[in-house]
Amino acid sequence: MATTLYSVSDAISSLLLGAVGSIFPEPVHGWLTSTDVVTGLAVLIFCAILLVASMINTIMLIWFERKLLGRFMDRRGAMHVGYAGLLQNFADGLKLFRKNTFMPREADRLGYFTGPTAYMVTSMILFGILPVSSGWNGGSLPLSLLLALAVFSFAPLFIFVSAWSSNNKYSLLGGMRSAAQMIAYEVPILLAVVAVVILAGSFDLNTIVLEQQNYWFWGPLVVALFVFFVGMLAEMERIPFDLPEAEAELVEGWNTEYGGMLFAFFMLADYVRALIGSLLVVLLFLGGWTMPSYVPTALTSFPLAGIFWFMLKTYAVFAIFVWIRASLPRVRTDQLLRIGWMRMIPLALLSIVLAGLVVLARCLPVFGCVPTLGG
Amino acid sequence: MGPVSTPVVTPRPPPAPTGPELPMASQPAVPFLEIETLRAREFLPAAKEALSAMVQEQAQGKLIRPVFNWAGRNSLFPLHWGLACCAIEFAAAFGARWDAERFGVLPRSSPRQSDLLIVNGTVTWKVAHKLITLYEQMPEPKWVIAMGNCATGGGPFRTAYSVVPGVNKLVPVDVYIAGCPPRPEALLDGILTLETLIRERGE
Amino acid sequence: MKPEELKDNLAELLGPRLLAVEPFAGMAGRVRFERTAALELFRHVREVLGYRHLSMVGGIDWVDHREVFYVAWSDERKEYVLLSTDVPADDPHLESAAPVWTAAVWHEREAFELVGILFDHHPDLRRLLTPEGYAFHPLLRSFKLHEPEDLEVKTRNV
Amino acid sequence: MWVNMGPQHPMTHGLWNLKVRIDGEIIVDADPEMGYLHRGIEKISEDRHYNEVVTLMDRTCYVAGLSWETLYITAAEAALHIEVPERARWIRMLTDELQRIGSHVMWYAAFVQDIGLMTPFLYGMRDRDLILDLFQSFTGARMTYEYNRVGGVRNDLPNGFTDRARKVMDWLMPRFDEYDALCLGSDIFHRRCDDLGRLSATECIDLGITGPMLRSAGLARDLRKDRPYHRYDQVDFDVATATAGDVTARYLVRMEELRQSVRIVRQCLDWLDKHPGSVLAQELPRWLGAPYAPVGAEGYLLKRRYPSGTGFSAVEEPHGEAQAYVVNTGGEHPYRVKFRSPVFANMSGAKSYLVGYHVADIPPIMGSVDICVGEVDR
Repeated sequence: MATTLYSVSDAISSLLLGAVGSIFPEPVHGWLTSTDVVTGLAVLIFCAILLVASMINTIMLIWFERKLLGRFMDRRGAMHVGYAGLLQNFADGLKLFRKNTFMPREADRLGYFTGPTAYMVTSMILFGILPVSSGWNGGSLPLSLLLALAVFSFAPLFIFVSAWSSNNKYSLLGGMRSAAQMIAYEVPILLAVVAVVILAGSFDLNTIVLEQQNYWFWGPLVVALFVFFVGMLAEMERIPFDLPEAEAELVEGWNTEYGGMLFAFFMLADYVRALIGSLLVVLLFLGGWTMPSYVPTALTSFPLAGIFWFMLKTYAVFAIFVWIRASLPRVRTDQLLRIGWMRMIPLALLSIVLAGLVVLARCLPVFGCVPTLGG
Repeated sequence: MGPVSTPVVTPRPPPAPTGPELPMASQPAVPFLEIETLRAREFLPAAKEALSAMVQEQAQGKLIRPVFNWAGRNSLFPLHWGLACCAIEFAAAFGARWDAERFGVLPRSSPRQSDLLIVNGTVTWKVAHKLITLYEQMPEPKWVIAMGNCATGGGPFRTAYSVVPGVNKLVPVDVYIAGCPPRPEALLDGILTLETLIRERGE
Repeated sequence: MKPEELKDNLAELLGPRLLAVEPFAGMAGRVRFERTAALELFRHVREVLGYRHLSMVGGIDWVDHREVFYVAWSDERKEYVLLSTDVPADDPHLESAAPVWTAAVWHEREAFELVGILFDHHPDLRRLLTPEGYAFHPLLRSFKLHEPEDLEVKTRNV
Repeated sequence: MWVNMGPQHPMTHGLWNLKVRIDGEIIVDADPEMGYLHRGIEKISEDRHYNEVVTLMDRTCYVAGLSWETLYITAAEAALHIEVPERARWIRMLTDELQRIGSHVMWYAAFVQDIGLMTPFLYGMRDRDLILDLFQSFTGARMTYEYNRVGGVRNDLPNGFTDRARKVMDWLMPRFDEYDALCLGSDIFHRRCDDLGRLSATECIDLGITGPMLRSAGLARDLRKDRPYHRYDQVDFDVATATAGDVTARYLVRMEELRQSVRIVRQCLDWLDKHPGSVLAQELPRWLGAPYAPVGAEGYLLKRRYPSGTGFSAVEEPHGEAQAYVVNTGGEHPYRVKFRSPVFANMSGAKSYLVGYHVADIPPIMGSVDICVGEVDR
């Protein structure tokens, strides 16, 4: 029985409330230590822990990318702020925090300010949905995968709102491109996920990972992995598909008119989404926090081993994203859409067929097991 | 203003004279209860005093400000634009050999996201108002480096009819870098000088 | 092509409007002609003699008059030719070469703004390098540059 | 919708403004607006001694300073009727070719950035620094050299220079293959750049376009072959051409020129090893010949009369065909200096190779032109 983060925060809050409640007479004491109040506080504590952990992770991810990119480019990246530049991104964030907030003339106030904020918030919500290790999640949601993908696909709306309302032609073009691109790649991603769901028999990310204890899904579903990976590249707007921010033609794309904290929101949310994308790849195809059985138990049973392996895999996946970024040029909008609609969707459909075949093959007597469709 | 002008440090006012200190023995003995009430009574004013002192210190920029100062001077995002010859050396400074990103210097293409305007080349009257626009589009706090002789004072084109003799006629300049064009080391030195300047000014 | 051949070739076309054909280092020759013959000569040089590539159009201010010169290249002959004509300073009009050589458009815009040659029938005679509304032609001899010490005085109060 | 791209825009690589009218993402009209870097070099030259104009030449084209120095100086020598020693000619040819390598590598760095490749930009800058190190060893500067003088070059090559240069050339050749692997090896590169900014040879000639852009359209026109200056008739090299006339073809031509330049450089180094000698004409008047004479020293500012003359020179600069026209009326300053910038002509046809393509195609197309605003605006 692993200790869940949720149960940790539950224990903390019940301890706290019990201590506070003990000095009060009965009615107050009873109310303070009742399950509802404890759970409410536990959720808050849980969120705080999660927020801090995910933020630190995101900032580490930016550092990781900058250093890795530097190495690809024969240079060293950030070096002088903190050890090996570890504090560089904290400095960047704090600096952006203190820049003055402004709004371009004739920009739409509502959209200009709510766009980045909503983008940031919807990206951060995802951390609450994804499990990190066995039992380490906010609650058992039976449809957590669907929920995660639904929240993930909010982004084009807010990008488009903020691009439109910032009253700049480059922003507008970038926003339109971004919306078209994200919507186009939503479809193959969902179809690729369907293949995973068929194989796992569940929409619950916990169950999907548990199903992978024997074999990771990237083997039978390599086509789906490819589609999902490419789709994630497009969703994250990373380099072969970074047209919305295409530096060469659209100055900075949809965030051209944003500076200071709002720009920091965009920047941070981009990397939050990059982290989420890598997490999803690991969860769906690379076995989450599970390790193959031939790995010695000593390596998988130390405290927090699940989180350790999970994050290791995530960073490895992200390193592949960075590698792609360092070595590929950028495609054009029409080519991107053509790839999305005409290559990725047929491939995704093929992967569904393959998943069905795998499920059927599992019925064969040689494997000695029954299909687990529907749990 | 020279390249590295040390800011004028206003001397701290001498400590306010305090009254003659009472010797310990002459303090009146206070009953235990009185002390308790006194403390309880004086808690709020004391807290208020401490808080206001903190606020005052904050206003003088002694609490949070150093942190933000550290952040600001360590992550200077220059505007990514090239005027003339110096722009090539500006690009070389971000190349593999000099790698200005080591110091957290990362060029951004949009003036909204940058806080350092490096005027890397000759400024002509035709581009002057665009330069001012770019400078005004950058959010505060912002700094300007005049890179090279042309930006500093017109350089070899000083006498020409179309050249602004020094960008300080258009925007306030913090650091001047000599050279035609300055080597990338000189640019890095200028940026580090600016960092020192920001620390000394306590911006 | 020798300058003499060039002269013979052009003389029958232009007659007295061809002033001279001088030898010029590194070129087929320097053709001096009356400005009234401009378009005719350009057509002939491009279509008949095969100098299809216009390289350079420039103006020189000789105070009392202004000289306009064209440099063209022939791929068959592998050589340049220099065509040069004079326009009076008080009436600096010349027929534009743009209908003959498309490449002349920008070169003539530059010659217009720097030396003040007015090209007739030019498709787009705007200023190119100096700001819009700039009233001077800087490469005229009458246009003086700042002296460095003047500049010091002038700009100190800006 | 008219979109102004510039003067501050990542695409421009300098100060100019491309006004494009777009319909959706398709370009329907384009009008480059130049002059943001117009420094009046031609006017300032009229106030300077012949040798002092060389300083301006470095800044005219800041990625190919030495090519422009030799361009101007050959015209000035023709105008002043001065002969140049043989070794100086070979050194000029060597510097021209080294400069071509430096400029093309710089172009590569800027161009790949336009199509979104980040890493090769750093590789290009890294390799260009090696060339600049070579320049630095005999001129003392990285970009603004002031190396050419009327009548030759300022100083001879230092000891051991040729070996060092050979080492750099040996190092560079495999790097060019690496560049190709990073670009041509990528399917996305071909998707982006094939059939882009297409120009036929006839259109190029009509628009006055020269250099790699013209050669990529199939016309093997190179002043080094057609009208040999310096000592190009004594070295062995091929003119790089391609047929497609699109962005990929321009890329191929420039990459081939890099390899040919390395070939020429090696031949120059061999020749220079075998033929020591003077690099500056001896019979110069003091104000032209003494490179380090301080301003105001006797003879330096004397009003010397020189037989008047007009000089013309044309060189195959990295960007294309550059020409200089120097009028000497016998004074100490040139009466008029006029330059033909290849990029100026290449840019003037912007509309004809931009219309019909996408907004996203602007950076690769304009990148393939290899813009150096300094020499357009002068």
